[in-house]
Amino acid sequence: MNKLLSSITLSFIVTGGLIAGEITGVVKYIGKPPKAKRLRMDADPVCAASHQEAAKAETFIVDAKGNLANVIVYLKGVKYSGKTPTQPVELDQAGCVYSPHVMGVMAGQPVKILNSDATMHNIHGLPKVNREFNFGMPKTLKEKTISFDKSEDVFVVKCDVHPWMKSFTQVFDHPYFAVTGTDGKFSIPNVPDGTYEAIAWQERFGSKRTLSQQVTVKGGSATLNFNFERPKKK
Amino acid sequence: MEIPYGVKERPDTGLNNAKLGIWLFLASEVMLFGGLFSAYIFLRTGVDDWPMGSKYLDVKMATLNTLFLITSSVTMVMSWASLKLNDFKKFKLYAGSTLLLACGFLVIKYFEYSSKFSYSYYPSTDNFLGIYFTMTGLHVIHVIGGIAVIAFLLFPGAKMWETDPERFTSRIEVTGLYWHFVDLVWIFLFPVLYLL
Amino acid sequence: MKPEEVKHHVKIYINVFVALLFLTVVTVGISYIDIGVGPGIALGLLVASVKGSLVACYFMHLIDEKKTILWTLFATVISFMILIFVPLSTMFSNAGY
Amino acid sequence: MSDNHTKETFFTKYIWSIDHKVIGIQYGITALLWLLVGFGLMMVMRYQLAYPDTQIPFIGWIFGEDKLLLPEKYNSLGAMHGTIMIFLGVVPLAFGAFGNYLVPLQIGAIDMAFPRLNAASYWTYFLGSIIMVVGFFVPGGAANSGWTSYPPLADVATAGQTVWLLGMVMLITSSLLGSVNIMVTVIQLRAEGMTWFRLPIFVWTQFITAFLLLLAFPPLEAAGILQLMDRLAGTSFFLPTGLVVSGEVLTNAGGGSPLLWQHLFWFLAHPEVYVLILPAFGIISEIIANNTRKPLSGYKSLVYAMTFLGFMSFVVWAHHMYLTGMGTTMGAFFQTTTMIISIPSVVILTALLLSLWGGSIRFNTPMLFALAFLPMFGIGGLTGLPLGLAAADIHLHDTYYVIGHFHYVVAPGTLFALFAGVYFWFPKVTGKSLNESLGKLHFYFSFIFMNGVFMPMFIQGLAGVSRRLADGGQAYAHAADVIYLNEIMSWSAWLLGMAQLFFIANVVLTLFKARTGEINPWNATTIDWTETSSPPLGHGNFEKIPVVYRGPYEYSVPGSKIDFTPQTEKG
Repeated sequence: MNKLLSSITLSFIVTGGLIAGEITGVVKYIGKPPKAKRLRMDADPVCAASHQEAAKAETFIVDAKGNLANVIVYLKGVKYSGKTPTQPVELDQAGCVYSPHVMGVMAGQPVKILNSDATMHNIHGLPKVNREFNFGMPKTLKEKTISFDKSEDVFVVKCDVHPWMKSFTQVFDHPYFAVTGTDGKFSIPNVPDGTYEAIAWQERFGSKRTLSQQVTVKGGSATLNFNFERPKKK
Repeated sequence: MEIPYGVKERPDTGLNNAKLGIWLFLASEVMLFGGLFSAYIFLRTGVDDWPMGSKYLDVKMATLNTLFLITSSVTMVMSWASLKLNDFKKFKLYAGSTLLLACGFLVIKYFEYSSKFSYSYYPSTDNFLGIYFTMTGLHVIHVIGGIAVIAFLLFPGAKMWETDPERFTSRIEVTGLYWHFVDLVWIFLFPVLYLL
Repeated sequence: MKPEEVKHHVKIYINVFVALLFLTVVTVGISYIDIGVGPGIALGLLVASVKGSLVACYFMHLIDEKKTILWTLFATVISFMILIFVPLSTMFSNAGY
Repeated sequence: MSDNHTKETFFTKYIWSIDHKVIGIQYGITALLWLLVGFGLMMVMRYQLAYPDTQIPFIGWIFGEDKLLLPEKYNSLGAMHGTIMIFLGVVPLAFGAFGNYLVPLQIGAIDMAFPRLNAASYWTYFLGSIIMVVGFFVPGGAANSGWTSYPPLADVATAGQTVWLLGMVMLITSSLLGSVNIMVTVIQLRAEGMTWFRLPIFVWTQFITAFLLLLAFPPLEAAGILQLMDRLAGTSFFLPTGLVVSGEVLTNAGGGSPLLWQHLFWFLAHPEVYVLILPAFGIISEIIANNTRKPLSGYKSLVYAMTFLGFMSFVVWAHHMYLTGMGTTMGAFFQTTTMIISIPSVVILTALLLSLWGGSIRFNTPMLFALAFLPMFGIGGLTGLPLGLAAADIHLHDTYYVIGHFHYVVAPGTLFALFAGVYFWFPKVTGKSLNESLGKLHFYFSFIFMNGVFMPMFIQGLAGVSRRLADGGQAYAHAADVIYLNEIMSWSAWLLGMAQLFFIANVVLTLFKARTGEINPWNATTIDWTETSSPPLGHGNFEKIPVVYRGPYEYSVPGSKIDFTPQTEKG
């Protein structure tokens, strides 16, 4: 591991980030997908009224072809000394669900939390390393910006008013991460050449059952696919 | 102008201010420890598996400490009696031994606490240890307070014996009342925490 | 207080001291005899109360104290009892909590 | 004391003074300032309630860029409003200020029994109050679990709660020192002839109050220590096994009980109600006797009723806890005791009311406040009856009805009594009388707006609007019919604030006036009025220690030339 790290650092120093490539790929789920549960929003009429069709839980979004959404794919143990983007990441509370449902952010990067609903939300983040945050956003408070100091594995961000509202955030100290879309695709741009350990995290599988793979970036691009499988029953 | 009945007793109540004051203070102390005892009983009856004190605690050390405190209580009251008999030397002897015994109590308590910590027994381990550390901790604070007062009266404060012996005797009596109370609390803490 | 009285008191102190030592041994002794938790607690508290009364009555001179103090302590004991037993009884009066 | 021989500097005379009069004044000024702060917090909260989630005008910048009073800050303000009003405002004013200043004067003592302890009590209180508000500056803001600090919420709350507990420990210590002092003073330092049944009612109330504080406060100190242990040492005294916080099971050992806190807390906090109200009874009694120019009706009944009230207050506390699943047996017990304790309250109120009968009443400002106290406290007391019965309490628990009830007892009740006391004894303390016209303006506006604030609360509460809602019930359909009252209450509150300007102006203007030199402007009988007005600061209240020959309220004695006979008059 140490060797790997040093080689990465070395390659990074040698290349100086000049030769950078893109990692692309698809995350799939093999097996019969579970049915998404309906969210009961009757507790707050404002929430219920904001959905024409009943809103469904976003814990496991997979299409007919097995493309799995909301998977965080990232490189592990990468040293990065470049700039932190000042462009904020947005976390919206709209229709009493969080969008995005899963997100990555760099330490120090601003996170803009929006309230697009005409009701009150109380956003409550439960990080262990960073400082916990917990504040109310009445309907008149449309946005608030926060940031995280340190990198940290996935933690829950939830709403204390609406118990079904839940989202996940991971904080990185480098920019090499992506979240899959509904087509299961992701892309991590600007990765310097080298060999890395890549991790894929999905909500249902949790932090104990992440997938991991070696990926080598050479000459500007690399492909990386992950397949989550339904765990065998014991 | 002197505030009346500081040392001399008021005829109709038969008390001086200091003695009445310390008794009222002790009444509030009874309620303070009463609150903790109430908490102890409430917590203990609220769960099915309350551990026996001897599971965690060292009865031998605590017995020794009980002896220390009882003896210190006797020497305290003897020191007051010596003043009443006008025997200042004996007073010094008795009050000094009270001080030593009190310090001995603290030393043993220190060993007790550190042996708990060495077994990773902390207040957070369970509610028995929690209430044990809270109650004995508060008691230890009272012991330290007593030591401070006795030490003051034994050394810098003892000069008053020359100038105002009656007031000095009254001070010793009041300190004694406080000290006996500290002893009394321990008399209950010992079986409640260690034996039952 | 006259010197003779004080000397008489000193004798009492010594006696009380001996009694306290004896009762301490008794308390520890009881805890080694297996008589069940309930009786054990009752007996242990009884002995502790006797010891406590000895200290209060003789070392703290409550036995011949003025009535102002006795009344104050009486009120204190009553509120102490309320503080100990009433919360407890609320717990026993509801099954299942 | 030997201090008289050493030279007095400004500091020893006014700041580190051990004279009960200076300490009383220190208590008074500090407590009045805290009342103003607590009231300020409430005025901000009322803005949020009347106009939810809109920017706070004028002072919005305090609450950050968005100028909104967010729910978590609303919670902080709510908890701190209660804490400041009760523990930093009313009790120190009623017990610390009035008690310290008047008790030695009324019993004919040269000072409190323990002057140094007295100073220590004030400074502990001062330090505790500072610690309390330091909470506003720690991460997460001041304590936000309500003034009752119920666990498990308070156990897992932000750092402000720890600061609250530390402040509380200081305040309790201060109260204990004060109460020991008052009790010893009353028992030991009564002047010759001042027998127990010649004591003014005010001294009696202070004595009983001291007794309540002495025995009821320590259990809360114990509870505070336990909660501090929970928060700092990781114990689980108040945390049950398997408690889920923020979706995760706590890793604490568990086995604790949140109910334990409620028992220990209300063991103090119910007697605390009588700590708030008894000194008010005392002040009112003095003023009514003085301004009706006739003896109080039923002096002994008053004394016995107050003593009984004091004792009973120790066995009613669980009527705050009917909804904790206490069981019907204990519920019945506490309902009974609660009904019993209303009897002495009624005796007291009736005695005071009867005292008006046949009197030649002088309607001056203190008397107006005193007269208003009677019906206001009556409303507060009577609305308490439904809360004392478990069946009715199930509906009313934690609604605005409760808020209305206890505010009627404390705000138009105790606070009016305290204002009455300030107007009544101001000439004693300063040698200058407050302006009557400004005083009456202060009274009438306060009276109207007090009721404007608290009367609608009963209506909202009966409609089921819960307390502690940061939006004033906007989110609930059942509140829709009564939510318009929020605006009325808020405007009343702000106008009530404006009305206090009459008082502040009155005090400031009067302080600049010259002394009148009148010794006994109200023609009162008690011995606090026998010596010079505004007695010189420093030990020694009387040129000659007075000797008492008669009871405290000998007004209009048949055959006497003047309509009052001071206690010191031989006869």
